[in-house]
Amino acid sequence: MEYVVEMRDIRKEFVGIVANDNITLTVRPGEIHALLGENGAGKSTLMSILFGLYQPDSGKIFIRGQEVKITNPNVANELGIGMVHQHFKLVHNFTVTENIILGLEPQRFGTVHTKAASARIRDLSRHYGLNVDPDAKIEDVSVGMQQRVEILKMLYRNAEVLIFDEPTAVLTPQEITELMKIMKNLVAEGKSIILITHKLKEIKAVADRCTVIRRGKYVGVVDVATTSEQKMAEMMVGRQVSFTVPKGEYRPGEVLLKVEDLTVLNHARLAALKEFSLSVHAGEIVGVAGVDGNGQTELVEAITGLRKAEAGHIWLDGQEITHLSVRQRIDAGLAHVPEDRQKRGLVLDYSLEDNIILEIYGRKPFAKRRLLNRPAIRQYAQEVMRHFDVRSAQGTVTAARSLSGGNQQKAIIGREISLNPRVLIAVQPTRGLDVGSIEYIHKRLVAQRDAGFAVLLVSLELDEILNLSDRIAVISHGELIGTVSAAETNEIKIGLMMAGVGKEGQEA
Amino acid sequence: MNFHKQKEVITLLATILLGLIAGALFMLFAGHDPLTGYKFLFRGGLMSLERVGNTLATATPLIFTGLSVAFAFKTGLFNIGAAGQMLFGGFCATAVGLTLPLDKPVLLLVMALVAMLAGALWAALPGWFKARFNVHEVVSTIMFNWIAYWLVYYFVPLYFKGSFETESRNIPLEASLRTPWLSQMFDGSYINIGLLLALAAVVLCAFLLQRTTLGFELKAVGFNRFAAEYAGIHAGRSIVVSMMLAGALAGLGGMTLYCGYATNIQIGILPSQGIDGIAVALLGANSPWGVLAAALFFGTLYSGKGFMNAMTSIPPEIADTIIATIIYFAATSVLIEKFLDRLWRKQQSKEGA
Amino acid sequence: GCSGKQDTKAPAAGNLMVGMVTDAGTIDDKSFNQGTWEGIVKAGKDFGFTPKYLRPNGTTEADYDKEIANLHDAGYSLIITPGFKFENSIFTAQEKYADTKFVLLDGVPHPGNDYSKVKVGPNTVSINFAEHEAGFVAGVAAALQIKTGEFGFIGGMEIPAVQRFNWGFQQGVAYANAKLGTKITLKAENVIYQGTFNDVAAGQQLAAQMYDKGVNVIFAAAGGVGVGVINEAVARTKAGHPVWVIGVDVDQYAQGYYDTDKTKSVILTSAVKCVDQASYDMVKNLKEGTFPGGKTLTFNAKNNGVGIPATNPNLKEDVISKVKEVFADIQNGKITVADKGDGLIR
Amino acid sequence: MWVILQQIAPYAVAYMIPLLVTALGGLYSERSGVVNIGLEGLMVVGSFAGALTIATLQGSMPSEALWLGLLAATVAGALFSLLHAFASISLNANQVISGTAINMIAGALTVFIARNLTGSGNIQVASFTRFSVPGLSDLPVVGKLFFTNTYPTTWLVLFILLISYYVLYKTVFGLRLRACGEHPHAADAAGINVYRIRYLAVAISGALSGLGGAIILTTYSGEFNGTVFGLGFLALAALIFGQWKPLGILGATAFFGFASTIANVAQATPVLAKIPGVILKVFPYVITLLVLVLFSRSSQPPRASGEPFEHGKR
Ligand SMILES: Nc1ncnc2c1ncn2[C@@H]1O[C@H](COP(=O)(O)OP(=O)(O)OP(=O)(O)O)[C@@H](O)[C@H]1O
Ligand SMILES: Nc1ncnc2c1ncn2[C@@H]1O[C@H](COP(=O)(O)OP(=O)(O)OP(=O)(O)O)[C@@H](O)[C@H]1O
Ligand SMILES: [Mg+2]
Ligand SMILES: [Mg+2]
Repeated sequence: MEYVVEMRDIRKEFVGIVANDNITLTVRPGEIHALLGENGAGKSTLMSILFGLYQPDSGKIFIRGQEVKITNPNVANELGIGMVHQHFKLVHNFTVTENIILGLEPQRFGTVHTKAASARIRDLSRHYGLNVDPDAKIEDVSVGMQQRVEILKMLYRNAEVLIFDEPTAVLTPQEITELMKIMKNLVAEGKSIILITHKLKEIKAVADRCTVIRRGKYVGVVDVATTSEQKMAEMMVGRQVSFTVPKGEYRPGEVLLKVEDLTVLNHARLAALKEFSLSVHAGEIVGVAGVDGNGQTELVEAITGLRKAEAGHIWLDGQEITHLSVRQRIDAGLAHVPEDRQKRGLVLDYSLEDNIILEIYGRKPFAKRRLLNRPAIRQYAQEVMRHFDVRSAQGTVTAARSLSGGNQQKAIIGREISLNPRVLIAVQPTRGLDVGSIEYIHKRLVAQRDAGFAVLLVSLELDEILNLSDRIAVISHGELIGTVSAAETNEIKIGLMMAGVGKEGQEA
Repeated sequence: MNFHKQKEVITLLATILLGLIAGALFMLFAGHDPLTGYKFLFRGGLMSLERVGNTLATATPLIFTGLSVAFAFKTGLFNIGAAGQMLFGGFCATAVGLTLPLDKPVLLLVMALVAMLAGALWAALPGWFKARFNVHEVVSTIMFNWIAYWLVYYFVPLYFKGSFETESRNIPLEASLRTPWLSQMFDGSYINIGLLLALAAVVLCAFLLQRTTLGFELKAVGFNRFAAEYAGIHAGRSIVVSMMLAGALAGLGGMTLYCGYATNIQIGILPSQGIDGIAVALLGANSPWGVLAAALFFGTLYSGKGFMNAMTSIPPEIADTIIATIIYFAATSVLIEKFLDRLWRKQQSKEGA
Repeated sequence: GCSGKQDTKAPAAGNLMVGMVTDAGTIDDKSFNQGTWEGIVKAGKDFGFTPKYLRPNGTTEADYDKEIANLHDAGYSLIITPGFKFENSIFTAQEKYADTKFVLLDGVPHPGNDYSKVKVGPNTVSINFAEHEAGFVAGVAAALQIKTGEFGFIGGMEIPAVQRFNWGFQQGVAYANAKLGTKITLKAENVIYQGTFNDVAAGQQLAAQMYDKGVNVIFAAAGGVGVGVINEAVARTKAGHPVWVIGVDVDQYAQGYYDTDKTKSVILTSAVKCVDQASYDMVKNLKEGTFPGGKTLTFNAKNNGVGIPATNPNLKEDVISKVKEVFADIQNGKITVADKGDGLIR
Repeated sequence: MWVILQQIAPYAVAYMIPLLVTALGGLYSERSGVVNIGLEGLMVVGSFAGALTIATLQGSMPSEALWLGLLAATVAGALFSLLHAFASISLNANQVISGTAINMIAGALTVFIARNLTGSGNIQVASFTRFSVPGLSDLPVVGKLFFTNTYPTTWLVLFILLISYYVLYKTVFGLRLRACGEHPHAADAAGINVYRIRYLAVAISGALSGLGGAIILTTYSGEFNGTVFGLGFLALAALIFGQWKPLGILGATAFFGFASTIANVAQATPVLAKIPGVILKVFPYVITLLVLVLFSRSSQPPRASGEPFEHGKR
């Protein structure tokens, strides 16, 4: 048996878009096979087909040489295929055991018999070094632990082929190293792994072969050991890529944003941000690096006024804004590109023009005596769209919902920068975007800095932070671990700090 | 008209048509002739000037409650408490009408203000509970319905007792929305200037939602509370404001019911127009003009069903059944839309070919 | 009971169009609406027409007006309306539809709240009932049957007809205690208006309270609330703790069966007002050309328009004959029953 | 006060039981992720089906008629709820709108049919006989409170409560159902047919609501007349008041039962008669609001409740 998984000429069309256009993927037994492609290239779709969540429009799938029809996840399970999804599929108020056995519950007299199951889970956990407590509730355990629960779910189902969809996006560099070790353990036990990731370094580190797809089309499969990162990136994007953005000289000016001893509570009313201090100067980009869920959201929400500051102060351009409303802060010169563009950034059911004036509809000339002035709104929206290259089907009256992700994000960035803010806070500004859009948005952020304004960049992508920032503040468990100059640090150092190790090397 | 607007209107008409067809089937099953039934149903609502006036009068409170529900819906709230708001608003208006010795125009103005305020108060509290404490408005407005019910139940006999324990005194002519000129225009119908208020409310609501910054804010909160908060719109305040406006509309509807359609307020009755308002809003696709059309349609059915019952042996509940079926079809209009989409695509590909 | 001369069958001829508009509540409320309707139905059988009833959408004047107009426009020539709530509607309708005859039960046509402007049009008959006399007789009958015990009263809403039942009942019990040697107590806390005509659960709960406190007989003049009272009495009697109910409006004996053969009932007697008789008579009069338009009629003991059913297995022979005497005394004026609550509990 | 409590307990329980079983129905539905605001209408359907069955059968088989009536109500409720299931599960319609439509259709259609069958909208039927549980009713304190004058349906519903607790928390079906209400995509990925579970849950909610309606009919009301007096909505409130938990619902409905009974009998109870009636009447509603205000912040409705689910969507 040469291949354990063979997907031949898989095609999958959604309304208006071909997500997979005759893609072929072959996985050998005992290998780690990487799947590489831009956002939206069709990786998740392909894996969902392999896992039985979608049915291909055409194409064939062979598992261990047998042609199969994977009509639903149960069939996939029976074939020994398991998947860790990009977004974990765990029920928050169930225990680890309950989550793992969901769908094939051991029964005794009609009741769920968890005892035997949790014993088995404990064994599996020990065998693969996963260190999972079967009786813990999901909502009480860390993200890394949740991922290991997902892995256990597959192992519990005796999966032979394990699919990981962007498993590292939510992990610290240390947790990533840990995960890679686990993966190696797994292939050593004879399992096969399909790994989706955007990070070429990770592919280099663990994968044996790599299949590259672009815009739904198969580009090729390469032997990882003999292919350079640059080469893989070019295959993925289809042209030369520059990993760096040209920046002007670093000439920091006065302090425009100052955060002092800020303490903020999260939903559970625990301190998610503890006595955090930071300042951002005119003409600089300060990056906030940290693992997801370490207080970044609370920091940004406190600065923008979406969340109450429990203690501490915030100044904007010399004016204390700690207790101002969101709107007052916007009027004082604060702009915010939110983390979740569909949840926070846009009213999807509003037209593009209404979204573009979402914060300033009350200002002249857009409103006079509380009546909206449509012509003025439309004209302004057209300008913003032209400036920021926002493309839509019906101009300014297009519903925001029908825009592509990149255009949605460009509209938001355009809206925010058009506010002429003194301070721009950008959170994950390029998440889910293709390389072209990323380049464009990075250029815009740098332009904002070069024009002498302050930019606070919060991102989970270390590369992005390292590329754009002048200084980097590292946050862990709601505390500032340290601030370093971007020029004088590297990924490893930052990664250590993200794990909570101070820049001087001691535990913080 | 673009395809989407067209689709909306066609869906609405198809929904009504399907409801009427379902009604016809029910009649057939029960052994009646649907054509005769419908003939008398519509004649009952429309065959004379007086009946048209009565239909309009029946529709008047429905326009208000429909607007109330639709308005709240636009801002993401489900106002199931229009009944309580209209009862409380109508009660307070009646109380003023029975108490203050003022000239008709002034008195009516004061009553209308009081009705709106009372209705607004009755909706503001659930709104505040929702905004501040995350209490689901469906439950809280139901509770407020019953509280209004019992307050009116005890206060009417206590302070405004009429000939009997069960109802208030009749309101004086000065406090009535009925006017001789309008009644005469419609041959002695009990149509009243509440209708004019309702029409004004439709226009105002449409204007408010489409043209004003307030409407912009309220709709933004309704569509996406998180984005609205992000943009500096005070979502909690918007929820309260929107509930208050919805309550004010219902309260005014209460005044048109108790001081226009009726002549006094009776205890022990939660006005059915509250729940009917939900149906009106749904059928009217939550747009003010849609609400107007739906309320007039329902008014016709309600006011015509008695005549149908008098002329045939078809039970009048068929009208309610038709309305209910229409609402179900409105809820499942996705099917109709999908069907229209398919038709449209077919046509396009034909044109393309 | 209602012992009018119903046996005179007129020849079926002409198409009489008789319609009724119901008051709040349904056509088979086992009391007012139903009684009226049964009279009309019986007349329909006797005189060969199909009657029609309409149920208004609500209980406002406008809702009543609408249904009256519907019957009129559909060609009905006699429209019967039960309940004081129709007073204003009939006041306007009798002028507006001069070609139509109206019968208003339990009320007099007048505008607004103004009882000084009562006007019974030439095409209208207004019929009132001496409910207090019915209540009186029922009270006496129950007292005589029980002899020693405790009574209670549960009314629906506090409207005049219900009040008169209550007042008459209290006078009847007092009369029996004073003149006929019974020992019946009627405590103030056991004279209650529940406040609705439809809250079955509340009726049952209130009755249970009273029975628990030692009340043996409850007079329920309360529509659906009374249904709850009867349900409770049936439940208790079935469980071996017999208690009694006095029915209202019509003979409610059949409502109170507690055995499977449907012969035994918790209904001790009923305070009857002959609405069926009234509606039947009016149709008959119209048919015979003797419609007493413009008149206000009173159905009372004297004309056998109120009373208790002639028979009820729960009443002993001697009780029945004694009640007959009392009834005769009311008829001949030896006993007068006040239709006011002065000096009584509530 | 104790005496009063003892006296009213059987009636408070009688009032509470239909609420309890209906709220339990709502629990299944909401725990599977479908908001069911149509409980009121489903109760009406149950009341109607029960009344029709009992009225037809009580002549020929008087002892079985009542139970068959309950059975018919359960089946009818389940069938009727499929309308809601179809709209909200298969078509992803707005669940609140669909539920409202259910309420309206039930109210209108049942009376329409009843009118066609009986000439009026009413159907009257016999009621269950009350009994005191032998032995238990002699127990001190609780004997008088809970084991005297009980309807057989009370024990049936308490049994359903026990079963529901067991089903929801101990069985495979319950685990899957709760997963569908919290994270349907997790259930989907685990190979569970979310649509089927939700359909079943809604059907159960219909069955139990129908049963609730029929219990009103066969205990204290004795007639079908097209309404259940708003108890369906109250059951919905009890579900939220009870924090989507079987025991919470038991507490909430017991509270409603006792509060409303006290308000009803206050007039006939000298101690209570001093309190203005209006205060007693609004008491349950005001308390419910207070409780909701106090606990809604921290309350945890099923996360996916009210959200349409589409297979495969992420
Ligand atoms: N259910 C769906 N309906 C319509 N379009 C879809 C659906 N799922 C995915 N798509 C579209 O198909 C394309 C491929 O999506 P897919 O999620 O497979 O990309 P991906 O390579 O996994 O991207 P990412 O790196 O962001 O995870 C995208 O354009 C996406 O918008
Ligand atoms: N839910 C949706 N409804 C309507 N159209 C959609 C939807 N999702 C995606 N589309 C359309 O599908 C196309 C592809 O969407 P997608 O988000 O994958 O874009 P993309 O290829 O990632 O582009 P971009 O570079 O702008 O992000 C777009 O033209 C978009 O308008
Ligand atoms: Mg993906
Ligand atoms: Mg994209």
